[in-house]
Amino acid sequence: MSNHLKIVETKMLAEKIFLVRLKSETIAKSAVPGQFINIKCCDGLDAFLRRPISILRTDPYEGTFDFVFMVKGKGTDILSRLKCDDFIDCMGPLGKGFTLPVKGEKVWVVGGGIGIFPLFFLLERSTDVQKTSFLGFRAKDSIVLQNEFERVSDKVIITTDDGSYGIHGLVTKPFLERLEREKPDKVYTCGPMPMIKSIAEICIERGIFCEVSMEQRMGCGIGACLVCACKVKHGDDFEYEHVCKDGPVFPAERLIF
Amino acid sequence: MSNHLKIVETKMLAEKIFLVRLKSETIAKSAVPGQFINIKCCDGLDAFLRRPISILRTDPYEGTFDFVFMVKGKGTDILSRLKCDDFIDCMGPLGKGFTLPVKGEKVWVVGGGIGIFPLFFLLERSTDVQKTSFLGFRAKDSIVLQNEFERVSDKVIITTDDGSYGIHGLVTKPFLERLEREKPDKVYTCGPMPMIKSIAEICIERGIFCEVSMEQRMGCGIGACLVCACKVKHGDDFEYEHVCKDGPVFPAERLIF
Amino acid sequence: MDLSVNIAGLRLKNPVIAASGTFGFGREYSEYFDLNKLGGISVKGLTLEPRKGNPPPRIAETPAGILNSVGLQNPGVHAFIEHEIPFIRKYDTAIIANVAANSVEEYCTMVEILSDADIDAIELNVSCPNVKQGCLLFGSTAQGILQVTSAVRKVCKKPLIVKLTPNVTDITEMAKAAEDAGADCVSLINTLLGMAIDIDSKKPVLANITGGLSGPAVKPVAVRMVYQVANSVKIPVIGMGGICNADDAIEFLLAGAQAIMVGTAGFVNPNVWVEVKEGIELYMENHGFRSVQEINEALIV
Amino acid sequence: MDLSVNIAGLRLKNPVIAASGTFGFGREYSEYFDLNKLGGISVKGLTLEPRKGNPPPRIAETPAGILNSVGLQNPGVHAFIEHEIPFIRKYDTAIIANVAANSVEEYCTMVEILSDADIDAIELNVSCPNVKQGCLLFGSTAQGILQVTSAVRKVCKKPLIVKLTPNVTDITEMAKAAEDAGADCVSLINTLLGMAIDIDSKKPVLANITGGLSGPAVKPVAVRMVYQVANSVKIPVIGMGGICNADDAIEFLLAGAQAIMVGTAGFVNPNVWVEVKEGIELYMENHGFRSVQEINEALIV
Ligand SMILES: Cc1cc2nc3c(=O)[nH]c(=O)nc-3n(C[C@H](O)[C@H](O)[C@H](O)COP(=O)(O)OP(=O)(O)OC[C@H]3O[C@@H](n4cnc5c(N)ncnc54)[C@H](O)[C@@H]3O)c2cc1C
Ligand SMILES: Cc1cc2nc3c(=O)[nH]c(=O)nc-3n(C[C@H](O)[C@H](O)[C@H](O)COP(=O)(O)OP(=O)(O)OC[C@H]3O[C@@H](n4cnc5c(N)ncnc54)[C@H](O)[C@@H]3O)c2cc1C
Ligand SMILES: Cc1cc2nc3c(=O)[nH]c(=O)nc-3n(C[C@H](O)[C@H](O)[C@H](O)COP(=O)(O)O)c2cc1C
Ligand SMILES: Cc1cc2nc3c(=O)[nH]c(=O)nc-3n(C[C@H](O)[C@H](O)[C@H](O)COP(=O)(O)O)c2cc1C
Ligand code: FES
Ligand code: FES
Repeated sequence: MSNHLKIVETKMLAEKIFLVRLKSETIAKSAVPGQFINIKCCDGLDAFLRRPISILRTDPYEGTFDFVFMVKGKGTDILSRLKCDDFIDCMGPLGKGFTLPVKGEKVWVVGGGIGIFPLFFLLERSTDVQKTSFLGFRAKDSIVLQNEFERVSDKVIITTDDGSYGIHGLVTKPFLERLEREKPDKVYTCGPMPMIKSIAEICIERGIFCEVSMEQRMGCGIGACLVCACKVKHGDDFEYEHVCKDGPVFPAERLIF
Repeated sequence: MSNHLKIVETKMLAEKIFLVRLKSETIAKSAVPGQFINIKCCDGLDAFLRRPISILRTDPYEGTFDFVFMVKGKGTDILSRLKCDDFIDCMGPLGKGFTLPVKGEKVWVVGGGIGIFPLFFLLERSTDVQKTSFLGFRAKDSIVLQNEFERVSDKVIITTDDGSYGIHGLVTKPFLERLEREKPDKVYTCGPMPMIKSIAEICIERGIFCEVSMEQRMGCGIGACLVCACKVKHGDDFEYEHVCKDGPVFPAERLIF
Repeated sequence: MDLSVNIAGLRLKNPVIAASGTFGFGREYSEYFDLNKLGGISVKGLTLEPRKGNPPPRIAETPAGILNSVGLQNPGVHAFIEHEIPFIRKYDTAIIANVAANSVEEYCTMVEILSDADIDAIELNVSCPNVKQGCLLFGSTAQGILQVTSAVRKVCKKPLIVKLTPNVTDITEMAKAAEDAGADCVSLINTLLGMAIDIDSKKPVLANITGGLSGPAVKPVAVRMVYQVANSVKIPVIGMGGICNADDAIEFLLAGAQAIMVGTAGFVNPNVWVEVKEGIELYMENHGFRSVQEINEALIV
Repeated sequence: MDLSVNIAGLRLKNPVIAASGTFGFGREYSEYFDLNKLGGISVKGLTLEPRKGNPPPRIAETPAGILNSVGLQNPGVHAFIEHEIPFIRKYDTAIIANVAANSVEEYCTMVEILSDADIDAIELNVSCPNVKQGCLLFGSTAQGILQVTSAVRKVCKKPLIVKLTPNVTDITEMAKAAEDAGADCVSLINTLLGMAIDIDSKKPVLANITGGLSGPAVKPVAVRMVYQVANSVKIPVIGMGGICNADDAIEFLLAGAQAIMVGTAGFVNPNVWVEVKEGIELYMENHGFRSVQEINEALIV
């Protein structure tokens, strides 16, 4: 549904990265990890289309949910100026979420940049499993939610592109290294295309369950306009499914990158 | 010049009618009655063009000036939401003002609706003259600045379309009646087309000096785009002059309605 | 006050139709509002065989508009008949089948098939800018429109709407060709061909390079074309292009459109179709119009 | 880093030109910024005799754009030469005379007169949508463009730019016709024909009923046409349509335009021309471009 939701908290987490908490009993109760909301950043024409943003976590008791976004262009810039008690026009929760792990499984999440947010929700909702987070950031000053990830993971491994914190290099590096030693039951990944592509390929090669949360430019956000195409296998052929409705989460082995 | 000016006061004068006071030493010092400013009501696309608004008065000592506007469409609606300490992007002062009366003259101003505002500035700047204001409003609850007009006029005659205050009917009625008894030296008028047309015609017929402040949709506001055409006499022929640069004030006898 | 319109045999309970390609087959938006409130639904452009469509990105945002390059992804006319019609038929709203093809024969085959299906009208899409061959080629010349429409007319047992592209020098010629060939109605405008470039990556935003522009940005062009066409043909006109609210819709009705379609605006406001319908009603009430036709005749020029 | 461009004999110190009809003869904006900063000025469209133009209202605001129907109000070519050239010449910027006429002979007469005047280039306006005859008629067919341009070419002693209308089915045909007829350059786009209706008064907003659409709304159409034309002719292309900032301008340069014109945006931001120029400089610096031509070749498709 489309609704004007009240902002109950906003917080700058790092330069250009903001957390927003919205009041919504419905979303707080019904959203599952991997789902997103579609936001009208302003009335009027300046950011005409809605912007899809993942749900970071919900608080069913308070009837609130959070999302975190990075200022990229016009829409997110406008969003970043909103304040407590302002309203945001949201549609959601939308899309299909992750397959939750089952008790006792070994879960690895691999996230890069803004891709870490849906993974947080997944970790928070995955109980009685052993959880490792591989998180890649640009640099030390762009690291966000480290404490939160540590709270919901058994281990958090951080990499930075420039080596200013944690392991220097891409997040695939420690992921591969660890794979030498142990094998997770489920891998979940979200982030930049090259990253998710190599994680997916590694997992497929080794027969590890892997789900990928995809990004694509959207129109309607609900499956009606068919713009948010995602190339997937279809027998010997391929077809385009749609990130907003069939995804954003897809099994790695279905994707054609 | 185009400048971002700070709002130092806003006031709702009546339903949908707002006064705004802006800080600007330049405009406060240089503006003359009849001139206008051209306002960008918001960043971005929602009210794309600037909106022309007359200067109501200036305070050269405080370095401020006022304007009053009625909410008509998108642009003025956005303006009406601005608050103290917000900034407004203004170009001005623009256009040619009224010919000020000289000492001892009998001055009549005839204004209707939003047309009264430039006349107020004229009255305030016209000293040592005898001043009568004929002001037409829609209804009692749309009357604004009555006290102010009384302060700067020797006599104020108010009409309302629906008779809810003052004289019932058009402002031309008391104007004509009074013309039976006395003859002003200078008449200035601004307001709805039928009103200014009949005032102009009456004055021309009787050989009374009359200046009219015209309205027209504008583009650039400075004379470059030629969209704000105003039909004026040109020998036996006519030509289009431009409200933003050649006006908004025109001698009545030059106008072709 | 009567909101219904009768467009060459197609009776709509109100003049508000969902535009083809923006509304799928109605399923998604049925969760957002009651489809019974729609005058009609023009379904996603159909082809004879299923089509995959173009690679993504398929959408770009532009000032007050969007570019799309979906490229007619659809399950094909047979799947439509089998799986989609039964769903839409549960609602009391007209079903308009939007048809695209690569050849005159293919258009005819499809129209023959659809003529026997449970739909209310056929909209010939001779104006899709996002597929490499066919389609737009027919719509870009009066000759092409004449040819396709005449052939289709012979086999078409439903009210026949021809959807025109705005990417032409003289839209009235296209409308006249459709009329001459026996179309019952023309609908316009399809999208304007456009392009957007990402200056950081130095690539076109759309994988397909160009795409179709829709949304508020195109409204003045659409209103002008509807006005011109309504004044040059006798068959009814369905107007669209950038309608975001009832005021926009009324502009089209005043320009001469007997009905209107709304597409892009629904992406932003899933309730837009209902709001447009209710706003038209209010306008009619306030201005004393008793029928949509009275609005069509009210423009003062 | 070199911002200068050489367009078929016309050297511009930078690629930013004020678009015809939006900048008068430069006098007004000279009070807002230093005209020396402009690559050039395309002056208000000139006719042989003075023209009064159309009745007001001549402008309507539309979503992210405007419609205008000025109708070529101008003092005539002689008054331009006598009164306006001397003023502009005080600045170090190219003077482009924008020329409109009703017949081939009139175009030739004007170009002959202007060839002897102190200007830097001639822009043939065969695309004004706001005058009843001539002008747009020539620009709407390849034949018309060929005819006017060939005739003018014979008498033209200045770099000759042909300004194209977007209201055509295939803009590349028009550009090719101009090239074949000897034009040194094409500029595009002029305005898209549009219309707006005031639903309260039930009248068109413009007294002229229709007008030309410009401003950000048209940018995707303009970028697409520039891209198509740059890929189909060898002569240089000047791009315009909706440029509001340097990013927009760079889209056109990437699409293949050697220079760009900015019009409507100046109404809102009188400093836009300077900002566009400085923004292009910054982009070149950040992306390591040493010349505008390098940007022209940088699009990845
Ligand atoms: C399912 C999904 C979940 C997402 N979750 C998050 C999140 O939790 N936090 C976060 O910061 N970002 C997230 N994104 C990316 C976010 O949608 C874009 O960064 C945002 O739309 C950019 O908008 P803008 O106005 O700032 O940028 P602009 O460049 O001005 O946007 C222009 C257009 O491009 C689209 N667009 C631009 N970048 C992207 C992108 N990467 N993905 C999809 N559309 C894009 C916009 O939606 C808009 O339509 C998610 C994207 C998807 C598809
Ligand atoms: C010289 C001059 C002085 C003015 N002084 C005042 C004043 O002191 N107070 C006041 O309330 N109004 C004044 N107006 C009228 C004011 O400009 C319009 O009411 C305002 O532009 C409407 O903008 P909008 O966005 O609310 O309406 P919209 O209808 O959304 O505007 C759409 C477009 O039409 C133009 N437009 C609409 N109505 C008018 C109009 N009557 N005149 C000119 N352009 C119009 C707008 O500028 C805009 O470009 C003046 C107009 C002019 C020309
Ligand atoms: C994503 C998208 C897909 C479209 N697909 C089709 C289509 O399949 N068939 C068709 O005739 N028109 C199609 N159109 C055009 C619309 O039906 C409509 O003509 C156009 O978008 C203008 O209306 P609007 O501005 O209200 O969207 C599509 C438009 C969009 C935005
Ligand atoms: C008010 C106005 C007047 C114009 N007059 C002319 C003209 O006389 N000759 C011409 O070739 N183009 C004229 N144009 C078109 C512009 O030069 C330009 O092609 C068009 O506006 C697109 O650019 P823009 O979006 O930057 O304004 C005019 C445009 C406007 C807005
Ligand atoms: S955004 Fe419309 S189908 Fe996905
Ligand atoms: S508004 Fe441009 S000339 Fe008056």
